[in-house]
Amino acid sequence: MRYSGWKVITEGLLGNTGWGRAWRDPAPKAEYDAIVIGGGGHGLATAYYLAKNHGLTNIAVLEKGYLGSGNIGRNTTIVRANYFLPGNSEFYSHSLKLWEKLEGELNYNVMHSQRGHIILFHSDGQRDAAVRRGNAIVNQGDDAELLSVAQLKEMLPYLDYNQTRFPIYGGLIQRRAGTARHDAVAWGYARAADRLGVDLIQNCEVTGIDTVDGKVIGVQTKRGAIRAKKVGMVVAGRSSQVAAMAGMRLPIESHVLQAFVTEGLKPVIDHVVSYGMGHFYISQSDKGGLVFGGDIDMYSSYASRGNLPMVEHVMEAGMTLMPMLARARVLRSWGGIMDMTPDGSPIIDKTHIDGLFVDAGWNYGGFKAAPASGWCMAHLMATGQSHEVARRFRLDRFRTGHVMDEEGTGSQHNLH
Amino acid sequence: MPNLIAKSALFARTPLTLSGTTLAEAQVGQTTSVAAFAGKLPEVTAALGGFPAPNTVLGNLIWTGPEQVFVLGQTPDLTGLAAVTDQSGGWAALRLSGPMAADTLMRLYPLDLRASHFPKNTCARAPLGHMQSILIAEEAGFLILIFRSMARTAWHEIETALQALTARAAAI
Amino acid sequence: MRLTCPLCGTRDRREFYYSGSEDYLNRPAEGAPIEAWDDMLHLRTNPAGVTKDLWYHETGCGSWLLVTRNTVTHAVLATELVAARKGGAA
Amino acid sequence: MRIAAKGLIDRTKPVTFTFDGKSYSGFRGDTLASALMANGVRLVGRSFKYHRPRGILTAGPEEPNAMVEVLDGASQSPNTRATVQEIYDGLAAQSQNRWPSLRYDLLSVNDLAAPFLSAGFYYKTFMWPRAFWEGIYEPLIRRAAGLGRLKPQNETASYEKAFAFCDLLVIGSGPAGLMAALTAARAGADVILAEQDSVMGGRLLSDDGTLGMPWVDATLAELRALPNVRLMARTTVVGAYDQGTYAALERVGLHLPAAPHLPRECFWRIVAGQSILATGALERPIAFDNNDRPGIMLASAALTYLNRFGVVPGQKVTLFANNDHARQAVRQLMAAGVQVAAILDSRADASTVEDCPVYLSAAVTDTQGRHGLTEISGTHADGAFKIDTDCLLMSGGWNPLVNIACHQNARPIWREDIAAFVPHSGMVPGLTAAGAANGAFSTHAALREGADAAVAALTDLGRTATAPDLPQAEDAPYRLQPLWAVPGKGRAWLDFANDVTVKDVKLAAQEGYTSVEHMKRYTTQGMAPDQGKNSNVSALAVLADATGRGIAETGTTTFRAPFTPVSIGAMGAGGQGAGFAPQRYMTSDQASRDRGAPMIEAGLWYRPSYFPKPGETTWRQSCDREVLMVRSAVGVADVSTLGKIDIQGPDAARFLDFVYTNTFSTLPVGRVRYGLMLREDGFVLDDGTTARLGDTHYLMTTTTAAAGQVMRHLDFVHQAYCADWQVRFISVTESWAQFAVAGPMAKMLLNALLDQRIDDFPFMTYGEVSVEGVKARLFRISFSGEEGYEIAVPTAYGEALFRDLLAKAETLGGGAYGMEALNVMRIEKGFITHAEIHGRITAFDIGMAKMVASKKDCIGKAASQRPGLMGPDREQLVGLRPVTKTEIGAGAHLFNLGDKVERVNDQGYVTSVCWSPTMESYLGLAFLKDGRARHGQRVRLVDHMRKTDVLCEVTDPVFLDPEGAKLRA
Repeated sequence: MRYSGWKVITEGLLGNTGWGRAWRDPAPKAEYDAIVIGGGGHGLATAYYLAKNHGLTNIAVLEKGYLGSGNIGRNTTIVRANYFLPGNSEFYSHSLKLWEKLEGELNYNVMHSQRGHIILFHSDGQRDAAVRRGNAIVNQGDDAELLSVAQLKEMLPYLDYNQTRFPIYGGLIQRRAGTARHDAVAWGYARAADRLGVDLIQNCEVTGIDTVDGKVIGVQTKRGAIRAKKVGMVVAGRSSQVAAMAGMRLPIESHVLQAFVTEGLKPVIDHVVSYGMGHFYISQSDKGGLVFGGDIDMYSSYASRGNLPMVEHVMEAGMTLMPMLARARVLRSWGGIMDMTPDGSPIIDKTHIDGLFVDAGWNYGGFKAAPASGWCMAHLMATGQSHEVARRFRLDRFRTGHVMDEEGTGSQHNLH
Repeated sequence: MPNLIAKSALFARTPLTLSGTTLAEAQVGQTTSVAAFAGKLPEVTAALGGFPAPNTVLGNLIWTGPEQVFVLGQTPDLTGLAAVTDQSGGWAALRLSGPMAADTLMRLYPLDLRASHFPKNTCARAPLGHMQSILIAEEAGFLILIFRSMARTAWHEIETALQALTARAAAI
Repeated sequence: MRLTCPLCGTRDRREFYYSGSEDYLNRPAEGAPIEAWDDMLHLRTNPAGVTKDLWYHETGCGSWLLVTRNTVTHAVLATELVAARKGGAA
Repeated sequence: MRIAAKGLIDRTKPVTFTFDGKSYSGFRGDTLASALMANGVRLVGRSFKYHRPRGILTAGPEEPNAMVEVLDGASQSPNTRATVQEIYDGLAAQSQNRWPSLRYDLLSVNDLAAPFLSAGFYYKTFMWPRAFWEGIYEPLIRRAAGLGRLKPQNETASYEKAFAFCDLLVIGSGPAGLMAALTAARAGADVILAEQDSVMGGRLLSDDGTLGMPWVDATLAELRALPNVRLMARTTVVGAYDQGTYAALERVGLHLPAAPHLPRECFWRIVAGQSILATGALERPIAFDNNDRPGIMLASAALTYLNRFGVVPGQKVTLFANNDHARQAVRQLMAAGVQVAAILDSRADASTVEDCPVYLSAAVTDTQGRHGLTEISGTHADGAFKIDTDCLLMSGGWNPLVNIACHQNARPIWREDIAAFVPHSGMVPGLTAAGAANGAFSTHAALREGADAAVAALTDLGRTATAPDLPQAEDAPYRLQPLWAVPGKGRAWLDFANDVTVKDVKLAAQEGYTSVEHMKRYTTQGMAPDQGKNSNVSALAVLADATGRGIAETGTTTFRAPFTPVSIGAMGAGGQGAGFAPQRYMTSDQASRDRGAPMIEAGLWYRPSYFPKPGETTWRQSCDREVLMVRSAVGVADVSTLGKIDIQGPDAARFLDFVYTNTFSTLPVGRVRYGLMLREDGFVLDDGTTARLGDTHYLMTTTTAAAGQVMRHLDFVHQAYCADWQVRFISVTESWAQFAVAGPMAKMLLNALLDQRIDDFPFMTYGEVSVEGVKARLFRISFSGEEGYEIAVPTAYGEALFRDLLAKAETLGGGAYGMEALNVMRIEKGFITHAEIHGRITAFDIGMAKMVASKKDCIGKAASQRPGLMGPDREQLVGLRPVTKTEIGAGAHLFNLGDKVERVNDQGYVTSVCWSPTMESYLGLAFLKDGRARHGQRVRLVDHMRKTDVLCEVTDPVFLDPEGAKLRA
C-alpha cells in the first residue's frame, strides 16, 4: 500500500479500516543469504540497502526486542553533516544527501526538517576552530556559513547576549542540517525493507555466532539456529556483547547519553542550536516539545538512565545561554547507550572471521549516520569491499594510529 | 618591612549579615602544605606532633589529602620527609557563622553539614558549587578555604543562597 | 550516584572524574609490542555487568580510585585506592 | 459552586484573581481549579490536536486538561496546572492553545477533520512536493501544535538548588506516609516527609472518612515537634537515582506574589538511607464516546473539591463507575445537598442500595454539550437511557502510582485482582512501597503498610522501631470489574491531553505497531504533559485487547524521571548569567580595568585583551603599539593564569623524566628547561617550562587551559605507576602572582625595582630575588622572543607589584601589554599554544620528535611511534606569509596551486594568524602536509567563511630572530 495524502483522505472517509500492516511478522526461516543482527535504524537501513542496492532479498533482520528499540528511538533527532576530518566529512556528507530524499525513497514521512543547525562560539579561538570546520564542510561540498552576532540576534533573539557567562561571538550555521522524526526513520526503513521481501524478526535475540574454519555459518537465537554465510553485527549499544560471541574485543566502551524533552510549547526555537562552552544542544519538535541533550554521564553504563550531575549541567548550560527556558518544564528524560570509541569515530569493517562484519562505534553520531551507515554496511556485506566514503572506518586504525579524533581528546573513550 | 602592600583576596569587603548569619573574609595567616613522602608518614607524624585522620582537624593541622595536611602557623623542619609548600597566598578564607550557616552551605555543598553529621573539627575537601574548596567546621559555623582567584564567586554564591533563605523566612 | 572514597567516605558522583576501565593500569613495559598498547589504550571487554574502572576524587582529596561496579544496575560493590595497590612501579 | 461549612480553605481570607482578563474571587487555600469551579467556570482549556473544549478532570498535578498560562509581570508560565496553582491576590491566568478566544477557537475545525488526522497520519502524507515540508507543511503543523507559550525573553526570577540528607525519606503524606514517618520519627530516625500538595494528609484531606482531619492534625503536630523530622510540603519527589539519591521539586514562591530573592522553586537532591514510596494511587477514567467534555471528571476529584475546597462540580451529578469505592463521592455529594441523577454501575452484580437511582450493567455511550456537559446517553440493564446532567463523575478503578519505583528500569507486576500494576521489592534499592501505591487501597491497610515499611526500613538501617497502635480506620474491600473502554463508533478518549482515542490505539495495532512502545510512539499516547498518568494502563488494556494478548504480557512502557514535569529553571538554578561557571580574577584585574583594558575570558579567567591609549580607536592600533613597545622598550603582562605545580622529593627528577618526553634529571639547579608532555596515546598533552629550584625540588608550569588536566594526569601517573616513589606535588598556581617583563629594557626595569642587580642572569635561569622587600622568584624565560623575565611574588603582593612594574615601565617608554600583543609576539616567534596543540598533534608534527628521548621510557612514547603518527602524510607545523600584504585568517585551508578546492586536495589548515607590526606582514602558523620539506613553496590559502583566497609562501614557523639572539641578549 502506497502512502499519500489522497490515501489518507480516502481511508479517512472509509473509517481508516483499510490500512494494512506496516510490515509483516514472519517466522524465521532456517537459512538466509545474509543476516543483519539488530533491528535499529542502522540495521534496518542495512537490510533495506542490501535489498535495494544489491538485490539481496533473502535476508533477515534479527531484533532482540521491538524494531527501533535502541538508539534510533533515544536521541535528539539531529541530522547534520558538519564534521571536519577526512573520513568523517565524506561519510556524513553522503548521509545527508540520502536524508534529503528519504521520504520519497521510503514512501514514509520521516519529517526531515532542514531548519538549520547553529554552533555558537564564544572566543576568538573558538571562532578560528569554527572557521576551520566551516571551510572543511564547504570543501567537502556541503554548506556552512559564519554568522555574526547581529545575524544571530535576528535568528535567535532569545539568547542572553548580555549576561551569559561566556559571551557569544558568533555562530556557524549549516542550513541543510536539521532534525527528523526519529522513530519514523526506523519504521520507514522497516516498511520499505519489508516491501522488498526482507524478513524483520522481532523478539529474536541472537545468543551465539557460529563459525567453522574461520568462516561464519550462521547464528544461534532464542528462536533457534539460523544459517547464513554473511552476518552483519549492527547493534550499537550492545556491540561488545555481540562481538564477544565471535571472540572479539572491540575498541568500545558503553556510556549513557541522557536527553530531555519538555512539555509542548508554541513555536519558539526554530533551529537546532548548540552551545559552545558547555554540553547543551536544543531544537523544538513539530509537536512543540523542546528536545535537548548534553554530554554522556561519563561512566560506563548499560542502564539506559543517567544521574543528576549531568542533568544539572545541561540545565545550567541552558539557563546561561537561553534563560527563557526557565519556565519550560522537562516532561521526560531518557538515556541511550552509546558505543564510545577511542577517537570518537565509527567502525564499518570486516572482522577476522570470514563473512562476519561489524558496524559499530557511533558515539554521538548514530542518528544522522543511519542512512549512510546502512548504505556502506550493505555495500561491504554485499561486495566484501569498503565503500568509498567509509573506507577509513577501520577496526585496526587504533593500532596503526590512523585515528580521526574530532574532539582531540585522545584514547579515552568517554571524552568523545 | 616590604614596601609592597599585601592585599587579601576580598580586600576591605564589608561583612554581610542576614538572618543573624554572617559572612566575612577571614585571615588564617601562614598556611603550609605538608605531604609525606612514601613511607615517611611515621616520621612526619612525630615531627608534627600528630597527624589528623582523614576529614578531620587536629590542632593547627587540617587534613587535605592522602598523607597530606595544611599546617596553620609554623612548620617544623621536614627535610627529606615531606614536600613542604607554602600555600598562604593561594587560598582565600571565608567564615560563615550563625543559625543559617549550615542550611546556606547545604545549598552549595553536596555534604550533610548539620552539626550532628559535620561537627566541629570535621573538615572536607569538597566542591563549593563548581569550585574546589576546603571546608572546616568550627564552633559556630564554618571556615571555607577557596582558591583566591575564585573568592568573589564564592562570596557571591554564598550571599545568594543566604538571601534566598532569608526571603523564604520572610515569605511564610 | 554516590561513590565511597576510602579516605573521604561516601560522596556525590559530581566530585569525581571518570577516566575509564582498569586497563589503563596495565601499562606495558618499554619495548612491548604495539598490540599490548592497543589492549591498554583501546580494546575493552566492556561488560554489561560487573566491571572495574578508574575514578579520580577530583574536587575532593585527589585520590585515584579503582571501583568495582555493575554497569547495568549501577551498584557500587567496592572501592580501593589505586595508590595502595601492590606493585605498579614503572 | 461553593458549599457552606466544607473544605480546608480559609474563608476569612478572600483572594482576587483573574482568568482570561475577568476578575474572580476565591479563598486562601483554593487552587485555581477549585476557585474557577466555585465561580461556575467549566470551560478552562483546549485540547492539543482537535482543540476540543476542556474542563477540569482531576484535582491534582496529573491534570491533562486544565492547563493555563500564569502571568507575573512581563513573565509567563505556560502549561500551569490549574489544579496545582494556588491562588493569591493578583494572580493572573489565561487560557492557552486557542485563538482568538477560549470559547471561539478557530482551530477547533480540526475536530471536524478528525477522520483524516488519525494516529500517525502525518507519516503517510505531506511528502510531496518535497520542498513544501519546511516551507508550508511543517510551519502549519508547528503552529497548530504546542500548548502554552514560552516568552522569548530572559528570565528574571530566581531559582534555588539544595541538598538534604536523611535516614528515611517518606514520599507522600497520606495515611501510609504519615504512619511511616511517625513510626520512624518516634524511633529517633532522621526523617524527611515530602508531600507534593500544599497541605499534608494526602487523601485523608478529601475522604472525610472515619479517620479524617483530627488524626492528621495530631500526627502532624507530633511530627512538627520532633527535631529529627523535616516536613517538606509542596515538594514533589520526581526521580529515584543511584545510591539513595532522590530529586525533588519544591514550589517555594509559586503560590505567592513575586518577591526579591524569593526563589520560584527549589530543586532538591535528597540522599536517603532508606525510602518509602507512599505516593498513593490515581483514579482512572473510562473511555467512552465524547468522554472529554467539560463537566466530566473523576469521582475522586469531585470528592476532593467537595471536602478540601467546599466546591461542587455541578448541579445534577451522575456517576459512571466499575467499582464500589467511587460511590463515596456521590454519597458525600448527596449528604452535602447536591442532586445526584443516577449511579451507572458497569457491573451486573453490584449493590443497588443507595439514596439515588442505581443502574447495573450500565454503559455511557455518548455525551452532549458543546462547551460543557448537558446530557449523557447509554444503556443499562433496563435498556437505553438519556440523562440530563451537568456533571458526570467517572471511575474505572485505581492505578497505584508506581512510577518512582520504576525509575531504575525495573518493571511493575500486574495484579489481576485489582486490575492494576503494583511495585515489588528491590525495584529501587532501599525503596519500599506502602499503601495505595502498593495496591493496598483501604485506609487501614495503608496505615498498617506504612508502619510496617518504616519498621523494616529502620531495621535495614540497624535501628529498632516499633509500629504504633493503628487508629481505627475504614477497611472496606476493593471491589471492581475491569472496564477500560465502552464500545462505540465515535471517539473515546484515552489520553485527553494528546487527543489519543481508542480508535487510534486500535489503528496502531491494525498497522502492526503492536509492541506497547510502538503503540505509544505511533499514537503519542502518554507523551503529553500528564505523562500518561491518566491513560497508560487503559491504553495498554485496549492494545492488549486489540492484539489478543493479556495485559501482563503486553507490558508497560518505561516510567522515567521526572515523575512530574520539572522546570528547567529549577534544575538549572544558579546557571543563569555568570553563575554557569566560576569567574577567576588575577590580582592585576582591577589595575587592568582601571587602564581601560577590555577583559576577555581565557578559560575561567579574565585577562586583559589590550590597554587602549587615548586616540586609539581599534584594538589593532593598541595591539600594534604594544608589540612595538615590547620589541623596542619593555612590556609587562600578568601571566599568573599559567598552571604552576610544585614538585618535591628524592624521586622528583625521575618522575619528571617519566612524564616529560625530554630529560629533567640532568637539569642543573637554578636552570629552566622547556618540556613537552604527551598523553599515553602519543599525542601532545601540554608544554611549558620547568625550573629546578633545588636538588629535589622543581617548579613546573603548564598552559592556562591544561592546568587542571595536567594535575590530574600527574596524580594518575604517580598513583597508578609509581606510588612508591618519593615524590609529592601540589598546585601553586594561586600562591604566586607572576608577571612577564619583556623587551630590550626588561633588565633595566628589573634592576631598578629589585633589591639586587641581575646583570648576570642568563637565558633559562632561575633565581630567588627580593623585590621591594618581598621574596620573589625570577625566571629568565621568554614567550615574546625578547629578552624576557617572569617575576613571581606571593599572590598578596601581586597587585602592588603589577602597579609598580607598570609605573616603572612607563618611565622607560614601556607599559602593559595584553593578550592580543602576547599572541602576536608568540606567533612571530613560532611558539605554539593550544591553537596548535589541539589534541591531534604529535611531537613529530611540531618538529619536536627529537625531544622524545630515546634513552628512557616516558608516558606516550610507545604509542607515539605508531605508523599513522609520523611520516610525510602528516600535516606539519609551518609558517605562512602572504605573498602580498593581504589579510589572512585562522581556520583557512591550504591547497596546492592549480588544484581544485575540494576536500580530496586539502593540504592543511591555518591555526593562528596575526598582523605583525614588526615584520609588517600578516603571519600565519599552519599545519601542512609534509610541510617541513616545503619551506619556500607557495600554497593557496582558501577561506570560504571569510571569503578570502590568498597566495602564501611556506616558511619556517619561526619568523623572528630564528637564532634567538634577542632572547639570549
